[in-house]
Amino acid sequence: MANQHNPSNEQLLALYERMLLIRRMEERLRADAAAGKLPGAVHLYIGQEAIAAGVCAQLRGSDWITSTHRGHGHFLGKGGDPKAMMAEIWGKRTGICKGMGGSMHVADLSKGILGANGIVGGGLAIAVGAAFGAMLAGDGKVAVAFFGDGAANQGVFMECLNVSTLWKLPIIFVCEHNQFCEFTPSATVTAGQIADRARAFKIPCAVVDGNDVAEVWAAAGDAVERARAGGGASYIEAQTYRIQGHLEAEALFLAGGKYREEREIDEWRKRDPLERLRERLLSSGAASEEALNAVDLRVAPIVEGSARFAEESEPADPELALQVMFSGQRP
Amino acid sequence: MANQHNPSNEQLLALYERMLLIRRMEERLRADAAAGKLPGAVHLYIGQEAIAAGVCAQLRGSDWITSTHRGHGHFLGKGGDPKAMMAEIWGKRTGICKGMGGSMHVADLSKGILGANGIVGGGLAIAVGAAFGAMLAGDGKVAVAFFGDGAANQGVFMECLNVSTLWKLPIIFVCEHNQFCEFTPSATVTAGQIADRARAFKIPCAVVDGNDVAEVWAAAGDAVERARAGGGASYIEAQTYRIQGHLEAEALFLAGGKYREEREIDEWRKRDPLERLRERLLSSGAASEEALNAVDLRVAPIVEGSARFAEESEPADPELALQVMFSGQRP
Amino acid sequence: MARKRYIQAVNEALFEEMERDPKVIVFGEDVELAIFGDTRGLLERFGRNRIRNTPICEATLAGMAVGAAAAGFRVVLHMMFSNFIYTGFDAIANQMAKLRLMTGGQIELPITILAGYGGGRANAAQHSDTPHPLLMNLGGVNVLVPATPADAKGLLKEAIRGHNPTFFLEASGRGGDSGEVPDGEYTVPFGKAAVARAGRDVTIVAIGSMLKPALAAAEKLHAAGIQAEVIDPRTLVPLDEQAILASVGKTGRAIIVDEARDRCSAASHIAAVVADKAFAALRAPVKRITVPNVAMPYAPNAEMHVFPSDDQIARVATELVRFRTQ
Amino acid sequence: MARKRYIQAVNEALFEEMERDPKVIVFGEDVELAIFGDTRGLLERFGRNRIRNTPICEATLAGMAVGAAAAGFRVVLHMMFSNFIYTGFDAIANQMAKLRLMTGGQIELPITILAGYGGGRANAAQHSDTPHPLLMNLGGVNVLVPATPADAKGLLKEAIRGHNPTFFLEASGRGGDSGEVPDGEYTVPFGKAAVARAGRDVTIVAIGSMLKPALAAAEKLHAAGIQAEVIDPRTLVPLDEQAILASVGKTGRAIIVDEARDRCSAASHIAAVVADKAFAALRAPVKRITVPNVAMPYAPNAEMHVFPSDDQIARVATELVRFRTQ
Ligand SMILES: Cc1ncc(C[n+]2csc(CCOP(=O)(O)OP(=O)(O)O)c2C)c(N)n1
Ligand SMILES: Cc1ncc(C[n+]2csc(CCOP(=O)(O)OP(=O)(O)O)c2C)c(N)n1
Ligand SMILES: [Mg+2]
Ligand SMILES: [Mg+2]
Repeated sequence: MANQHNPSNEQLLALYERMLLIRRMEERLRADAAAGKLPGAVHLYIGQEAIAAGVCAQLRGSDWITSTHRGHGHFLGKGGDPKAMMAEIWGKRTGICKGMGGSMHVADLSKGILGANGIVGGGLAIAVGAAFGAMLAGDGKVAVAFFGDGAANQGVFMECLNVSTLWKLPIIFVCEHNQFCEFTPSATVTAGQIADRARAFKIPCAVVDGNDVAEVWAAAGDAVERARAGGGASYIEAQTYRIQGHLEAEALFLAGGKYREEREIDEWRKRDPLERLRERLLSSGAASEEALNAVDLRVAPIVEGSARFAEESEPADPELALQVMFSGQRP
Repeated sequence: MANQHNPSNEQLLALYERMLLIRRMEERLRADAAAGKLPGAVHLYIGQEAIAAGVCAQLRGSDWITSTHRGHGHFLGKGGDPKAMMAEIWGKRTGICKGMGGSMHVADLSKGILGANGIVGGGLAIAVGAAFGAMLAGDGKVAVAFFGDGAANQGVFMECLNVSTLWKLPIIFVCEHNQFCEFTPSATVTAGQIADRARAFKIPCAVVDGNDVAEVWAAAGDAVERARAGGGASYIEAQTYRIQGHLEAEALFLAGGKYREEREIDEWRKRDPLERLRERLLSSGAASEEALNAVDLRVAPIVEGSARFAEESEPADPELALQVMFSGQRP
Repeated sequence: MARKRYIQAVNEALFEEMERDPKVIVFGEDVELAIFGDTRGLLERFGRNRIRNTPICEATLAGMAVGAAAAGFRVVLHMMFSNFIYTGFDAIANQMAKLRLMTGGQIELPITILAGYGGGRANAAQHSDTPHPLLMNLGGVNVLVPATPADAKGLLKEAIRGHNPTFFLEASGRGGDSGEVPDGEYTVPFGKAAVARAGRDVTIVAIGSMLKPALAAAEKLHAAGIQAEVIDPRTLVPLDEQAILASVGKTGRAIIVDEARDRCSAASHIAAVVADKAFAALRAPVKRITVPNVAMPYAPNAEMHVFPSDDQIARVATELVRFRTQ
Repeated sequence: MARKRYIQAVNEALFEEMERDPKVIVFGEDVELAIFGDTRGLLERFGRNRIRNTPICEATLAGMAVGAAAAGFRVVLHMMFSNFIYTGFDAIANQMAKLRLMTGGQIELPITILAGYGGGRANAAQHSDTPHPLLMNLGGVNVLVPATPADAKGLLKEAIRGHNPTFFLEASGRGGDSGEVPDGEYTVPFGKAAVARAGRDVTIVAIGSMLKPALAAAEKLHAAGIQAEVIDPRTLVPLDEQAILASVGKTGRAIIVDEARDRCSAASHIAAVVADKAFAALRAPVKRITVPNVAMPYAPNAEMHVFPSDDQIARVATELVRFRTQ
C-alpha cells in the first residue's frame, strides 16, 4: 500500500484513468464547440486535469466541492456522470441539471458537487457554508473550494479565509493558478504571492506543481486529513497553465488581439500532466503500454457514448424553468 | 525643528489642540445625545483622537481622506469646520451637508474629506479611487483610508490592498484597532493579525500605539513621504480602545447584555491619549500649565459656539433632497 | 391572545422554531447580543452551534447561507439593516436566487434572511433603504413584509419551515409596536393578503410599514363618509393578486402605498397588475403613494417630507372617489 | 449617415470622448483587449493611464469609480456582464447612488458604467440578467438602454459628458446589429423617447432589446390592419413620460415589452404611470409582456420559451384592439 505521500501504482493508474476521461471529454467538447454544436460558451480544463483528479481522489463521495466556470474537470473528478454532464452542456433534458444550467453550472448534489459557477469567486463562500454545516453536523465531511488565480483577487477570498480560520472549518482552498484571467496575464493583476494571503491567517499552505498529479494528490491528502481531524482549513496552490483559450471561440473575441505567445503554450505542452503521468507509469514499470492502452479503450466509448447520448436526447423541457424555480411554489 | 520622527514642541502643541477640540466636541455630542437633542445615532471617537490628529497633521489640505461611521474625529482632524459639523449632526440647513447626511456622513469636499461612511468598509475603495486619480493627475496628492478593525474583515480590504500595490498608488490604510465591532470583541471575529494581511502584499506596515500621538504622527509621516515619492501604499495599524459604547444609547440596545468589563474600560482610560500628551508636554517642559489651559480656553468657545450655532440654525430644507439628488436633473 | 411587541413576536418565532428543529441555525453580525432584540436569549438557550456572531463580511455570509442550506441546515441569516443586503448582493442575486433553477431543481435552499428596512429614524441614506422592489425583481426569493406582531410571528415560522430563500423584512425601529398575538402554535401562509379594514369606496393597498398611516387615513376618511378598504398583502412574493383584484373589483378605485422609492416599486407592480387585470372595474386612475426617487435624507423634517403620510393618503383617496371621467 | 455596427458606435463614442477630454478614463476587467470589442484600439491610442485592465474585484472597482470621479475624472467603468453589477452592488447602491445626496450636493460623480444585459445566447442564469429595474429603483443613477447604434453612440457621449452616475446597458450579443449612424459630432439627450414607428391603434413601449420584436410585431399588425405605434424610451432614468402618455392619449391602448423579469420591471413601472396619468384615455387593460419571474434557463429552447416574441406582442395587441368593456 501507498502511504499518504506516495500514491500506489494502483492509485496512480486510477488517477490516470480519471485524468484521461477528463481530457477526452474536453477534447470532444472542443470539437463539438468548433463544429457549432454547443449552445453556450465552454471553458475547457485541458492541461489542468491533475488538479481535479488529484484532489478529488482524496475525497469521499459525500464530501462537498464547489467549482468554477471551468468546471467540467471537477465534476468528472468528483464522480459526476459523463453522460449527464455532456447532455447538460448540449442543453438537453437528460442533462444533470435538465438543461437549465449548462456548461457553467454542472452540479450533482447527490455526489456533493455543489456546482460549477459563472461568478468568479462565487463558489468560495458556498464551500465555506458547506464546511460550516459539516462542522455543525459533525458528519466528518470536508469541503473543497476550487477557484482560479483570478478569483483570488475577489475580496470574498479573504473573508472566507478569515471565517474558516476562526471557526476551524473542514475546508480546503484549492487555487488553480493557470497564469491567466481571461485575456489578462495574472501577473499584471495580482500583487505578491497568493499563498501569502492564506499565510496571513496561518493557514497551512502547499504550493505544488499542478501538472504533477502525485504532488497534488499528496498535498490534498494532508489537507483532507487535517480537515477531518478538526485541524481546520488548508490552502493548496496548484501551479499550472491554461492550454486552451479562455473559452472556445476565443479567437473570435480577440479579433487578432494577442495576450500570450504561442511559444509559451508550447513550453507548457511539454509539461502535460497526462503525458508526464504516462511516462512515470511506464518508466517505473507501474503500468505497461498495454495497460495504458486498455485505459484508452475504456475511456473512448464513455466519451463517445456520452456525446451520442447528448446529441440524441430530447431538448430541455421549456416549461421546466417555471416549475423548478421554487420548490413547491410557482414563481 | 523636529525631524520626521519627533514632532517639535510646536507640533505637539498643535496636535494637543486638535485632539482636545475633537474630545470636547465629542463630549458635547455625548451630552446632547443623552439629552435627546440629536436626531440620529452618534458613534463617538473618544479615546481615539490621537489617530485622526496624528495622521491628518501629516496631510495637506488638498489630500484626500475617507472615514467611517465613527467619523467626527477625522472630519475635525482634516480641518473640517466644527460649526458646520455640529449643525449637520443636528440636521440643520447650515450643516456641512445641509442636513442631508448627518453624523455618519459628514463630508467636506473642499477640504478633501470624502465623507464619513455608514457602510463598514465603504470608504476603502473610494480612497483607492481618489489615490488612483491623484496618480493619474500627477498632482502629488495622497489619500488616506481610515477604517476599523471590523472593516478589515470585509473583503474589499484585500481587493484594495491588491490594486494599490499593483498600481503603486499614493494611499495609506489606517486601521484603527479599537478592539470591538459593535458589541462583538474583535478577537472573536478576526483571525490572525490584520497587519499580516497587508504584509502579504509586501506593503510597508507600522503597528503603533494609537494612544500615543507622536507614534501615530511619525508612522504617518513615513507613509505620506513614501506615497508622495511614488513609493506606493502603506498600512498603519493604530492600536487603541473604544471608550464609549458603540453608539450613544448603547445601553438601550443592550438591555442588560454585556460584552466587556467595566474594569477593562478603566484600564484603557489610564492610557487616555490626551492625558498622556498633556503629561508629556508638561514633564518635558514643552508646554506650561498656562499654555495648556490657554488651549482649553481656545477650544471651549468653539465647542460652545458650534453647539449654539447648531441648535439655533433652521432645520434642513425639506425640498432639498429632490434638488440635490442629481446634478442638473430632477430625480 | 395576548398583546406583544413586534420584536417579541419575532423572538418567539425564532425560539419556537429552533426548539422544534435542531437543523435551524442563526448567524450574523452581533446576533449573540441581539442588537435589534430579536435574537435575545437564543445564545443562552441554544449555544454557539446554533447561533453565532460572524465577522463583518456580508458577501461571504450570504454565500455561506447557501452552502449551509445545501448541507442540510435551515439557515436564518440576520443582515441587520437592509442596506447591507447590497453588500452581500452577489451571493443573493447570483447564487441564492438562481441555484435551484441552475441545478434543474436538485437543491432546496431553506434560508430566511432578516433585515430592518425603511426610514423615519434619522438613520440617513445608508441605513434607510426599503429594498423589497429589488428583491421582488430577482425572481428566486420570497419577500415578506409583515406589519403586525401576529403576522411577524406566523410568517417567520412559515419561512423557517419553508423550502426557498425568503427575506423577512422588519420595519426599522418598529420593534416596539405591539399587537395581539395568538396563543400557541400557528403559522401564517405565504401569499394570503389580509383585509385590515373593510370598505366599499376605495382600495388602499398598504405595504409593510405603510399599514399604520393607511389605517389612520381610513379612519379619517370614515369621518368624511368614505369607506376605504385597507389591504395588507403581508407577502410580496408570493403576492395575493386575487385579494387585491377582488377588492378593486368591488371599489373600482385603487391606491397603493409603499415606503419604497417610486420607480419600479412594489406599488408600481401592484398598480400594473390592477391596470391589467381589474381594468374593467376601474372607475378612476390607479394611484401610487411612495417615496420619491431620492436617497433618504437625514434631517427628520426632510425625511418626513418624502414619506407617505395619512393625510396624503386620505387626500388622494378623496380625489379618487370624486374622480369623474370627462 | 453610414451603416455601422452597434459595437462600433460604442467604440467611436469612447474614442471621441477620450480625444475630447483628457479627464475621461476607462477601466475594468479585460478592457485592454476588449472582450466585447467596444474598447478596441483605445489602449494603442491612449495608453495605460487612460485605459487599463483591473483585477477581478467588482466591489472595489465600483468604489474606485466614485473616488476617481470625486478626484476630478470622468470615469468609464466596464463591468462586462450585468450580473457582475451585483458583485459590485454595495458601492453602487450604497455609495455611488447616494453620495451626492448625503453630501448635500457637494459632489458630482460623472461615472458611466457599461454592461451587457439579457439572454438569448445560452449564457445561462448568471450571465443573462436584465438589471435595469433594480437600477431604476436605486434612485441615484441614470439608466440608458439604447437599442440602435445611433442612440448608443449619442447617449454614451452624453453620459460621459454628464454629471451623474449613469448605467449604459447594451443588449448582450447584439454588438453586431447595425444601423444608420449620423456623421460627425452629435449627442442624444437623456429623457427623450423615440417614436420608432407611428401608429394610431395601440402603443407598444419597447425597452432596449425588445425594440426589434416590437417592430416586427408592428409590421405583422400592419398586415392585419392594425397600426401600432412603437415607442422606444431609450432612457429609463430619466423617463420620457410625456412621450408615452401622448401616444397612449392617442391610441388608448398600451403594451409595454420588457426583457426584465416581470415583477417590479420597467414594464410594471411604465404600466403604473399609464394607469395613473393616462387613465381617462385608456380603452383597454394595460398589458405587460415580460420575462416570467425565473432565472434564465440555459437551453436555447427553454430560453426562447420565456422570451417575449413578436408573435406574442402581435397577439396581445390584437386582443387589446378588440377589447370591449362589458
Ligand atoms: C464576478 C465576475 N466577474 C467577471 C467575470 C468574467 N470572467 C469570467 S472568467 C474570468 C477570469 C477568471 O480567471 P481565473 O479565476 O484565474 O479562472 P480561469 O479562467 O483562469 O480558470 C472572468 C474575469 C465573471 N464571470 N464573474
Ligand atoms: C456593511 C455593513 N455591515 C454592518 C454594519 C453595522 N455596523 C456598524 S459599525 C459596525 C462595527 C464596525 O466595527 P469597526 O470597523 O471595528 O469600527 P468601530 O465601530 O470599532 O469604530 C457594524 C457591524 C454596517 N454599518 N455596514
Ligand atoms: Mg486563471
Ligand atoms: Mg473596531
